[in-house]
Amino acid sequence: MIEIRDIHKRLGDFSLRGVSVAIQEREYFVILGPTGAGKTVLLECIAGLHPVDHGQVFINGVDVTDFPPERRRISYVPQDYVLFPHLSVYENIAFSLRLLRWPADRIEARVTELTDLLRISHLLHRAPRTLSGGEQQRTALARALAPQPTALLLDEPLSALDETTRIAVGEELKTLPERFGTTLVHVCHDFEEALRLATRIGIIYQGLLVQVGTPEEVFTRPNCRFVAEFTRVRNLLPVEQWEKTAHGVLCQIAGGPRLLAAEAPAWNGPVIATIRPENVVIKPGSQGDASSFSATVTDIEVIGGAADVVLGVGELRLHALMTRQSIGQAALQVGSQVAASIAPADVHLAPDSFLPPELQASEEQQTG
Amino acid sequence: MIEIRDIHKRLGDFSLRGVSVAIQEREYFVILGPTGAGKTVLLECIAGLHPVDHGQVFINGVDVTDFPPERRRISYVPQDYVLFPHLSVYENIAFSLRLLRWPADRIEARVTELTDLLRISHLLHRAPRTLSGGEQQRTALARALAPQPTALLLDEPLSALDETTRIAVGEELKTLPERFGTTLVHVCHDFEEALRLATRIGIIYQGLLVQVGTPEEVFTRPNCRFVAEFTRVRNLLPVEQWEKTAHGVLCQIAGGPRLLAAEAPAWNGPVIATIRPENVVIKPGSQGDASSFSATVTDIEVIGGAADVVLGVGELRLHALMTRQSIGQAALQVGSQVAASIAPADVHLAPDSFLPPELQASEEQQTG
Amino acid sequence: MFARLFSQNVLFRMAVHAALWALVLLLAGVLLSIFPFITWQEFTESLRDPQVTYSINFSLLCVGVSTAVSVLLSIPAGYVLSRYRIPLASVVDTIVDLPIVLPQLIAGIALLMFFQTPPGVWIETNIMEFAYSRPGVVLAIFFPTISLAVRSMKAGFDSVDPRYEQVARTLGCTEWQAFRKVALPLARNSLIAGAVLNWAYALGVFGSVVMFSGATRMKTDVIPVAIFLNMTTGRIDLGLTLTIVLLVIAVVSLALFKRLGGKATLA
Amino acid sequence: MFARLFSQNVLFRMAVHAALWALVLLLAGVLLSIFPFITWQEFTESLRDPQVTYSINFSLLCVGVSTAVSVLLSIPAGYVLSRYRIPLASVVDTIVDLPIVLPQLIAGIALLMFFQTPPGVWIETNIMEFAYSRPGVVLAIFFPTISLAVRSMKAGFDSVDPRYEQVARTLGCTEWQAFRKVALPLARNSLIAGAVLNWAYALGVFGSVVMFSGATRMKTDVIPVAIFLNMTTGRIDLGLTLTIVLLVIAVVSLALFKRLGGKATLA
Repeated sequence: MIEIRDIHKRLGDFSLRGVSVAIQEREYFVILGPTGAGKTVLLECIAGLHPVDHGQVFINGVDVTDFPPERRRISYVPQDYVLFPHLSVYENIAFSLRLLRWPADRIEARVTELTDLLRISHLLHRAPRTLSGGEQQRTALARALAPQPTALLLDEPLSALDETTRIAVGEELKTLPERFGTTLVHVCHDFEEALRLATRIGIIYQGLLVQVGTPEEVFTRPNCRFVAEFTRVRNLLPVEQWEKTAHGVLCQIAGGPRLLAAEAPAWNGPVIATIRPENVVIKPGSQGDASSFSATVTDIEVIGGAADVVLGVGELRLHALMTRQSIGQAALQVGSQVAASIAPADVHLAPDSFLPPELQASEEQQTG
Repeated sequence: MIEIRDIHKRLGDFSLRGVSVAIQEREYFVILGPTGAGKTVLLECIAGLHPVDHGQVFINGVDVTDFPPERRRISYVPQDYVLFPHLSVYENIAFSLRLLRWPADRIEARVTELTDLLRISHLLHRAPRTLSGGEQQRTALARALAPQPTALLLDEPLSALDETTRIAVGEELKTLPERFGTTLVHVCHDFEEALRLATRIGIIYQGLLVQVGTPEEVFTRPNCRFVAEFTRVRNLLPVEQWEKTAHGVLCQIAGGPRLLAAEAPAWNGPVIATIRPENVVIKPGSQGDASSFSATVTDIEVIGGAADVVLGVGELRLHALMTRQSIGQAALQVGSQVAASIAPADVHLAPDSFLPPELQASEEQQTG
Repeated sequence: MFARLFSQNVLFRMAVHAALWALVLLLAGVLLSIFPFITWQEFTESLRDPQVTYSINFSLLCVGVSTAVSVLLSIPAGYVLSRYRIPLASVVDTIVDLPIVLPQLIAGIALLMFFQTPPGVWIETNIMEFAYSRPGVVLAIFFPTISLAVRSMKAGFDSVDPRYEQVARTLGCTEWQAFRKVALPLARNSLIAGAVLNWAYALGVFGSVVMFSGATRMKTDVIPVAIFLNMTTGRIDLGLTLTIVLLVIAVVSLALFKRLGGKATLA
Repeated sequence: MFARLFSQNVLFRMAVHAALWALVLLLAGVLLSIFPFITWQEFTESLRDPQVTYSINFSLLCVGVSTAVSVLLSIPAGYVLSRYRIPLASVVDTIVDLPIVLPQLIAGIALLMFFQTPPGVWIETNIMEFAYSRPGVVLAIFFPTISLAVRSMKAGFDSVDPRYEQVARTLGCTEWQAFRKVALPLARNSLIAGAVLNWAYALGVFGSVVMFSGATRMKTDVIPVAIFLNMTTGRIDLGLTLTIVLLVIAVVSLALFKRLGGKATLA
């Protein structure tokens, strides 16, 4: 288990400002955030490559804050793999084992085991520069896994690969925690990549850890505007007032309809309703049931197989995502009258602030 | 109009191998391809920054192959804008006009006009390094537009911007041909970006122009496996044999069902059927109409709001894209029996070769 | 065990840092030992000695001319090396850099020999005498210093991304305009730094002047030559005064060079 | 109009290239004018002259020792400058680089003065005599050449991405192991190149040897000193022979340095 407590670190333009998180054993934890958020700095602080300005790092319960990297048993795979160019694939993988003074036959057995599992046993005597991107990636993984580290830190492991390899390597990464009994911490900036791979996601922005949760949680229950926008929730509707009723939480959207939400917000201040466009259900015709409201189609933008259908509800603009096919079936066009509905479970009430209220305060302190 | 004929150019690791294309006036032409395909080299050859090894470039009918860049009236906006750091925003935009020896008042009028249209008139006296990414982008556009060029060449104009700015700037770029009467050539590697912006797309791979067409054409009628994979057609089904019938082209998929395609392939060799996952229509239950075939759900992978539903039809695996919601409505789960159908217009028959047969020949010559 | 590993890293750092600091202390200590051997009064008096003033003035003149010529030649030469592919690039590179490695003495001998070849003789009889004469001092200074100038100007242009000029070209600049309006202003500080370094380095040229122009008092005695003459003839106060002048100029110029972000890369 | 613009670019290119080629021809022409003044027979005979063989052997000895010490010191010093933040970095940088700009003469004078200070006198009486003696020649050569060695070793380590060492650390290396197993082998060629350059440069040191060790025949006459003595006493054939030896060594070493991908950046 890796636990970090209130880590602060300034490094050039990047900084971490009080990051705390506990990553469980055999977890696939993705640190997600835009460029410049401080993701790589966080990885490097966990690996021990930089002393932290403040805070502590625990590995399996031991405070390793003052340990040099070679004492932490945490392997680091940088974005471009950084294979040792003067060593063969075999020697790259055996590197850490030679440092541990393993006998030659044990080293060979371990390298064989790893290269068989990662399907690179035909490359053992090649020089790293002659390998393809995917092969380099697998060699770097084998090298990192060789000493049986507590955790593997991967910095944007897929971004240097081309589209086709990326998906295959992603599938492979996903299986690592189980196959090698290791914890994975994976840094990336691509939301869909995180969704596909993570067991939990930590979203980081400007050195602050904004939200931590399962992909499902982050995806459906963003805790602030930033997370909602970053995960491409397109409908952020200001809530004028809300009250608990027998059927759920009844919200009056400013300049729009009343919606029913399943859960009340956990916070007392102003609230927005976040609704993913794929959860807006549209039926042609203005007649709907009690839970629906009528709307007018004001724009349809087809992007590939999907379409962004913009609905006008009073002054409000609501985005719905539909497949092209279902638009055709419903014969929707600009000006169509429709009945739109949103299931209460798909209406999430989040604080109406850019960052979560508790972080917003420290943010303002910082910049003010 | 920009016309290039059979351009060959080697530059370091990148090369162009016989690229020909005609770009119409006021077109928004996107050159799309993976990293290393030679996209930037192509732009730089059009701009005249490198002499070509072979071939010709015509601008408005004039052969400019031997013209230096300053004679071509084509502006170039590199990926990171390359604003002149020693000049203010105003002087950056006025740069080309001073070279043309415009009188001061005309220069001022032109700069005012451009900066008003691009909403950067409040930045005129700032130094470029103090601007945000989006502001730098707009300044670079104003500078490029100032001398009223025949065409604007944009190299990955959105890739240095963050997610939110990217969409806004993209919307703005889209309006440039109309507002400024200029032709746009935009290089990018992101398929969805190309779909959203282009009037036509040219797909380039390893220095070869693989397919040129409207987004619709490229998206629905790839001319080879590479284009199909690059545009994320997930179903590439080998066709055993096909014949024209009264209802369309009847295809026997190898190890799978018979499908009806709207159009016969234009080529005589082996053929694959390319079917986008969003066009696979699934109905629960094994009873379908004549045009459907029965299948078993073998896997459902939920990614965000959408899900990849894998169907087993005999030995064949077929990917269908559905919204989570419709999966719920149809109560699909692994093992469900379903009836799947694909409209004939959504079944496209392409040559079963990695690149189009006519290019494949030159490719093999090259490497053989 | 933790302590052992920890201290291994500390020991390694101490060892490599010790090498650097030993070097720094050695250099600083040796250079500073000049100062105790001359008083402020001796120093200021020596500065008024006519031999000293002659050599300072003559040095400034010769070095001024040499630096001006070096800058005028090395800016275009550095630009070519930075921007264009040239035929025989590795040969040209080696020739241009040679004077950095070559003993200055050899530069002086080569000049001496050159003016005994037919073209050299023609120049001496029809244009100007160089060997053992005052104008020759400029040549003797120019020859061993031009490489460093070319290298620092090339490094200056290397620090300017050529895409600035490419964009300028698409905006209507000819190559000359792109050079003058973009490359030159963007490289300005580095180019000034290069000129400063060249000037300071030229002030110290000794071997080639001694060989090519001789060490004649009140004639060809630039500062280093005057130092040599004074030290070997026992006028230690005059010698040390000029030594200190050169030392201060070298320190200040080098610091200025670094402050201006100058660079000179031999590669 | 097209022709005018076209020719403007051609004219500009011609002008800047002309500056470079003028320089190359000037340097090559002047250096080559040494050769007509000595025949092959004179050259081979001179090489057998005992004074010539003494100076070559003595040079190789002194330069060998100086280069060995320089390499041993400059590898750790260059590594520190490349990898660690140090206090007073800009002052250290300036001091380390000073001998490149400083006239060699001043290095010699500073050494001379140092051995008249109390610590210097103590060393001369209790350990070894340096001034005007053979061991002093090693010091006189070491002093002005160490900077270039440090600069080229630093450039060698700069060319190795520090992330190789970071990854090695996470794989279990102490700092010393990361240095020995990763940084050193990856920088190897550059370090060899730096040693070669330092050796060639050390062979040419003249001013500081003349000042600190004197120019005594068959005693302190390393090659440049021997050249000076022979040229000024009229033994032109011996002088030119040694000149050619140094010139060839400089050209070959510089070419080797470049071939090995060596670099030395003054910045």
